[in-house]
Amino acid sequence: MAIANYLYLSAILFTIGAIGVVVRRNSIVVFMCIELMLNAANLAFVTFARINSNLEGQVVAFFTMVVAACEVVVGLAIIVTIYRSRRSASVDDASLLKR
Amino acid sequence: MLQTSANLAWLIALPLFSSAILLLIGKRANSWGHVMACIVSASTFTIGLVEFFAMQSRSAENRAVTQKLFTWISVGSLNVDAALLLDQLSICFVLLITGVGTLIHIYSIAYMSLDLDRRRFFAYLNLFIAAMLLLVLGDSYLNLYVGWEGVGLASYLLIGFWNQKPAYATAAKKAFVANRVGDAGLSLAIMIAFATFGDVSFSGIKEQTELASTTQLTAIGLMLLLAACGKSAQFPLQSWLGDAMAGPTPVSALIHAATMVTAGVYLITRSNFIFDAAPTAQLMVVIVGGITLLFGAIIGTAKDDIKKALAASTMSQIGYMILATGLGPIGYAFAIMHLLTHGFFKASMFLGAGSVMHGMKDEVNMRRYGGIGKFMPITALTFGLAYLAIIGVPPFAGFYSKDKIIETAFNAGGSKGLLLGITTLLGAMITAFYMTRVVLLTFFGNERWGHKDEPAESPALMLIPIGLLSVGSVVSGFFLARGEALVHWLEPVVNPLKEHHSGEFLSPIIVSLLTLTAVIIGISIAVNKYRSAQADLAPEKVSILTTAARKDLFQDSINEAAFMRPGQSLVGRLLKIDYLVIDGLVRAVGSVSLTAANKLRTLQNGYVRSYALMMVIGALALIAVIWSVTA
Amino acid sequence: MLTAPSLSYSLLAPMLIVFGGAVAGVLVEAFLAKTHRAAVQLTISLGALLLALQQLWRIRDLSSTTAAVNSVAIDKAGIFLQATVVLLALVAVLLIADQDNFVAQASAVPGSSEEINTLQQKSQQTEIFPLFLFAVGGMMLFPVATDLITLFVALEVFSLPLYLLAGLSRRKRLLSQEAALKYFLLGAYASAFFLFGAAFLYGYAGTISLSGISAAFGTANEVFLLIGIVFLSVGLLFKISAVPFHSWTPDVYQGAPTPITAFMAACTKVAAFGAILRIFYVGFAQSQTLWQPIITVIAILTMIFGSIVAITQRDIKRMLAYSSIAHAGFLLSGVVALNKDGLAASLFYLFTYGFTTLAAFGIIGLVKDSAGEVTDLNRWIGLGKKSPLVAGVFAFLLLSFAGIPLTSGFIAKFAIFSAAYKSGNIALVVVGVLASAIAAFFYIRVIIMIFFTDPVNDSVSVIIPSVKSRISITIATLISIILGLAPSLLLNGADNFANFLR
Amino acid sequence: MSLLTVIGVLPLIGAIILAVVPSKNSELIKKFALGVTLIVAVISILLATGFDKADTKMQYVQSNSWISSFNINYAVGIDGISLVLILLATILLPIVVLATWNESDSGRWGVKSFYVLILALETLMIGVFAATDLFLFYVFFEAMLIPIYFLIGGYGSGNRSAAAIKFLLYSLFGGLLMLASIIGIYVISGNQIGATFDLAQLAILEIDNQTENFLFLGFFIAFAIKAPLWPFHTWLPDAAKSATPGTSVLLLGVLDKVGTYGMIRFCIELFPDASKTFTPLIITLAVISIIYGAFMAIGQSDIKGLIAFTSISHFGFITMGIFAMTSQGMSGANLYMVNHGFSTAALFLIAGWMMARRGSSTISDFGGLQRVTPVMAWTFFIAGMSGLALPGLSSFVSEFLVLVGTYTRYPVAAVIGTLGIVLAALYILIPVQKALQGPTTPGNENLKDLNIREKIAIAPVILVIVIMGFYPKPVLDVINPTSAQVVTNAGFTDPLAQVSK
Repeated sequence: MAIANYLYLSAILFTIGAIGVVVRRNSIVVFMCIELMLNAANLAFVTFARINSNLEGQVVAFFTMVVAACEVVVGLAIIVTIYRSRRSASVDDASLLKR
Repeated sequence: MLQTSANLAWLIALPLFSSAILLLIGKRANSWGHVMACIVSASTFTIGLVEFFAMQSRSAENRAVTQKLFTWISVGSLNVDAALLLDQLSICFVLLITGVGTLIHIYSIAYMSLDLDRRRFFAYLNLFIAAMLLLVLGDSYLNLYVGWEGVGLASYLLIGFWNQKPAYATAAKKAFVANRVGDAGLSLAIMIAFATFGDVSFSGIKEQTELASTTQLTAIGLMLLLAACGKSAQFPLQSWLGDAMAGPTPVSALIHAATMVTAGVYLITRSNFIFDAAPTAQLMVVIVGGITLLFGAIIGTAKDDIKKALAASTMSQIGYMILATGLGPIGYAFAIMHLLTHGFFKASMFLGAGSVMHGMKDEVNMRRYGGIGKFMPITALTFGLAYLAIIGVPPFAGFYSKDKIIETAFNAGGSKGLLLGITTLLGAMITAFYMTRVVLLTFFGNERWGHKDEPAESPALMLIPIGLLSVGSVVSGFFLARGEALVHWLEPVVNPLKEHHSGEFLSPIIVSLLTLTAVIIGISIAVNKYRSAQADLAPEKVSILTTAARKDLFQDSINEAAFMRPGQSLVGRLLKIDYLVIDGLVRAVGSVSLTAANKLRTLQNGYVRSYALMMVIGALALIAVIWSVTA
Repeated sequence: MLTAPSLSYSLLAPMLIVFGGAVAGVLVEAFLAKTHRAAVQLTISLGALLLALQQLWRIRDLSSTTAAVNSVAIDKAGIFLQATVVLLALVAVLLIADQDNFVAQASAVPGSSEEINTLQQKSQQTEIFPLFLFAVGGMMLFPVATDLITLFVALEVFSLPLYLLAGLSRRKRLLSQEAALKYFLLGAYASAFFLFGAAFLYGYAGTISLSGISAAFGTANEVFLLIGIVFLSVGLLFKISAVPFHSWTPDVYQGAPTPITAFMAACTKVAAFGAILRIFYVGFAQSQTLWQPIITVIAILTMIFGSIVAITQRDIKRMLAYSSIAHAGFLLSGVVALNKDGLAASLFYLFTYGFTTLAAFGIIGLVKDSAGEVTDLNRWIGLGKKSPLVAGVFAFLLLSFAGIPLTSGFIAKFAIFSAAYKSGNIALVVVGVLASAIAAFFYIRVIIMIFFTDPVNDSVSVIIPSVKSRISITIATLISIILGLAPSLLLNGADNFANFLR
Repeated sequence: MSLLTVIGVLPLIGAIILAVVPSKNSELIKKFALGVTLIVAVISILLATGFDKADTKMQYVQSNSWISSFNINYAVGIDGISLVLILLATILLPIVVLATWNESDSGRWGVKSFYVLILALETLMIGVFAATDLFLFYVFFEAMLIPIYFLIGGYGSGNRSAAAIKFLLYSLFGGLLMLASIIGIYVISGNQIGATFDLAQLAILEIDNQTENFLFLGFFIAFAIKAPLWPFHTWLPDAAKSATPGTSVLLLGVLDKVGTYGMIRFCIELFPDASKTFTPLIITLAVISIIYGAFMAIGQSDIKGLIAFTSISHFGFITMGIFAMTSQGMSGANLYMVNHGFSTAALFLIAGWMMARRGSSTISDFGGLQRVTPVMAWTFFIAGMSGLALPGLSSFVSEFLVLVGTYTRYPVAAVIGTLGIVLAALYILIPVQKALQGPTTPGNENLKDLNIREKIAIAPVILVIVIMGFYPKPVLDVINPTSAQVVTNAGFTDPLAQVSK
């Protein structure tokens, strides 16, 4: 299988994530979409590491995973707090700040 | 190099300081202000006389004297000194202004004795004397211009002396504005002269006249004519003079008869070197003079207000002078001669009219007069002498001066000469008619004033000046014309003898006879019409011509239709445009920004998802842009 | 044999100290009695920052690209930016120390009895201090990071605490939480873009170091470079609130607790612009023809959009948010300029803008009624009469934002526009001055409301600030004033420090 | 330290003392302000006596580095043009302070702030004319807006805050365009001779035509707004109507002169070629201003609006004179700036007293003042006569010089401009008739005439108007060499007389 296909896959995953953020209302799902995008980037890193025959990309992938984990911690904390205040996880409900 | 004299500045400084003192000190000077003003005026007359005799004692070429006061404006090649020039021409004016002026000062003491603001009146009179002397003494157009506008200011102040009456205030404003149109002409003339010659002094321009093209000289000449029209109430800027009679009568006598209004004649005579080389401008001068002399005369026939009738007459007489100045070198001297004699008889008549008004409780309507002669004999007598002078009965002053103009007009040559001659002749006839009308309505016929108080003769303080002036109206013409005294006197200034008597069309005798005939016709018509007529009321059914004359030949209507109303509507429109269009554009910038802001704000709708969408679109747009730029 | 990577701790000391302080703060939060926490936390924060500042002063003339195995470049500009962040943080921490603004217990549901209890017991949690220090640490790392992964990590290190801090307002908690959610979701979204871009840059150059990317120019697949630049830029432009990645800014500025807004507005700009400058000056300098046009367009859009939309704002914090968007546009001119003057101007601009912003938000925090801060502009009417000094200072700060001469904002604008002009971007200068004209309008509108409109009967008043706030606002204002009158004090420094190691 | 710096800094020190010393005694504050401005006026006269008229170079120069990284200096110096404008400012200020003694009492922030602002403004006014460093000039130019803005907005009347903001935004807009140009020329200097803001050095730059045109426009629009020239004028009537009379005097009398001053000092001296290119356009705008301002003035019912529009007409004359590029036009324009300053000051101050007494600024609310309040009426009349350039009063000399100077190069413009002097008669005499003449309008019978303080304040102004009409030489001697220099440097020589001796 041509290595370029991994890149295409990465792009597709990233696109799905990006679109998901725009179309989904549930904040958890939106958040998962962002994680998907991060992982798409990871995939791209790893693929490029392969293409470039060096390890830097793979190292990056590990870093990314750690960072993503941190993000989950912070993100869920925020989402949960909001859910407790509002009894809703819909991102559309949080739209008091505008104009 | 001209001789210098240290006295000239005093001519102007004395009345100017006197005026300033009277205005600054205020009421405290009420008791002695008029005396000081008279003394100052008399002193200027004395200085004038001293200078005159000094001048006479010198040879013709050395008579002119100058005095440089200080450097006034000096920028680049423009160097204008505040400098005075007293030559044969200006001394005539100096004597006229200070002489008649002094008499009128004296007259005014009595005439204005009941007015609370008499001091202010004398301040204005002194101011006028100063400005008028500056006008005739300035050695350059720019210095002349200062006096030119100065007399305009004095005239404005004096016409509006009783400005608590709105109509009088309006008359004053009208006079100033009409004069300003003329002034604009004068300033343009100065600009053109400077651009052409690099100089604005009389002598500097005179030296270089031959170098300039006819076009340049014509342009200057026409602009000078415009100036003269404004100041001398010539067509088409004549309309202010009638209204100017709002001023106290001595003012009408001094400013609006004897001196200021003749400044146009002075200007053209002074600029003889320009007009002599600019035939088109000269022709225009003649045309303007001709139109105005008839215009004024016709208006004069229909006026019931004695002062306005006299004002119309003034306009007409100045028309004669202007016409004369347009007739080439010989005309200047005759114009000045008529100017001087006119100064005497018209001032005398105005003061006489003032005397009548004084006796008639300020009534000016001649239809309310009648038979005043027997109550005010001296006034009537002096008025009568001046009357004879103006209509040109020999040997009174007007005969010498007017005849010469008519003669010169006939001699202008060809059809032009004939036309001008007939015009002046016609003018003489109408003059005789309306002046006779004035005399008859005022001093003869039945008493129509409709109240019991009989008019009393005026005090001596008024009668003496009138008397002196009427003496002048009798004899001045003879002295000036004797042996062509004035013509020779002015020769160094205007070079009149070069073409004198060159092509004689009609001999002087014939002209005199023609004129006398015209005058007699005029008198007879008037006598016929007004001898026994019940003149209480102005007749209702009159010819179109009379109606037109009563309405000043529609001069005000035309001005209103042509300038005032379009001007007003322009102003109204500009006010709207300024607000709606120009400021509107500025405000539009503001409202567009506000609208844009409100529109753009809606992008910020509060939804995270749409924010994210914007980011995606932004990212895609960036890629698209780079792609299209690089590929 | 494997050798341990060598770290020059001496050069990294400033950052390490701040991170150390943050960790200490966490420990304090965990182990110290509630009553002492606030004082100790503040001491730790101040101490760490001051120490870091002292260390920065010590290393001011040193430089190295290998301080942390090629991941961090300690160079002139980096030190300047770090010092700017630390100084701003020092002033900001005094504002933050006014605990009154923060929720006592973040996890408590708004309006619940739990929340009321914690408030009554005054058992305030003080996690804001360690969070704050972590953010500062991240901000110090961001502009000195020289490889993509370090950049990403730094970005997240300073962003994640900010997301949380934004949600910690004591009053209007729903708005605050909403701000946190929006900031977090959009921030994470932008990070994903950043990372994806980083991946492609890695794919393009075969290395993640900026100098490597620069070196690879002309030898590798330009499509990767293009995608990489665009996606990386999205992440960066998001942080500096450039249009069209600005949407979070007004909402978050408005919702976040005012001291946090102050900190965020001042320091994030410095850190993010520092990183952008380094990335574009060092990493993308060769490929300027690719990105200069789009950054120019974005700069123009940003200036105009920010200036125009601010006109109709009714909330002072929101208005300053739009103003900060406009300023981001002006600052981008310095990036586009791509010359030494541009860098120096940007350094100066960031410094002065930071202090002016801190002071402005500090003052906003003082205007209160019984229910807390009042940010509705209509209720600021007549403030000039009630407290002329505060209103006068605020007006001065607004004039500085507007760039009126004799204020630091003017010198900054002048510097950055002349750099842009020098680089040939004249259009940017013209649009910049026009946008400044529009921007002047809304600053002046506020001045009118404060001074020229008669006060309505309103309970709004300026509270007497605490000593900490007073010090903070005074310092920030003084710096702003001094730099307006004698900008040389800093300009020469900015000039000397305008240098990136490649 | 140059004497110039001394007079520049003195008012500022005064302002600071006023601001710092806690005194609520408003009489004392006013006397202090008067004292400071008087001292400054006296020193500025000393400055003038030590000025070498023949020398066209900058005098009293002082240069200290201010912002070294941009090579910005505190550089000041004066030549003839700036000297007379500084004198105008320093002499008018004590007069304004004295004349508008009670103006600040009803203001928004009290008496003290008013005089702090006035004194600060004086420093800025002196600075703006003295600066020989482009950047320094710009700083003064823009900073001036702030005190004026507060003076209008805080102490004015009517729709004052709207007028203040309109003024400020208009000026800022122009100023920012100028900033773009300043940046441009600064960068160009950096490329050619090393970055500098020194005017003398900037003048020798060689700039390609297109760039020069754009840079010129940036400056010119800023100055055209300031001056103001049609169609950038709409802020002025609003500002003048809302400002206090004293502020209006400073605004129209001094501050707006920065516009015309700037045209000479910057537009022409820095961009001679572009000046040449744009001259037809500018002359056209100037002529339109003359006529338009005059017509608009005729249509005004508000006395302050009237004076504002007459000023627009007069600024048209000044601009025309400047861009005629003849020594007469240039000197005339410079003299015009001074003369207009004094005659507008007189008009505004007296109009202010009239309004304060009557409580109205509508012209038709007055009437017959000549009889009720003769001194007030007379001074107003003289000021009005100066406004219509009556010979013998100061404005005449300058207006004539402008017209004659313009005629030699642009006859058509001068001819149309001459129409302005006819319209001037209307716009002055109509209000004179309405306000001073006619029967006394009911309600005006008991108006008080000028008191001693007011007489003392107005006397010097009237005196200057009269003396400068008869003897402008001292001022012209100062102005002439510099003006001629400007014309020569711009590459022009006076047109020769069409015939030569």
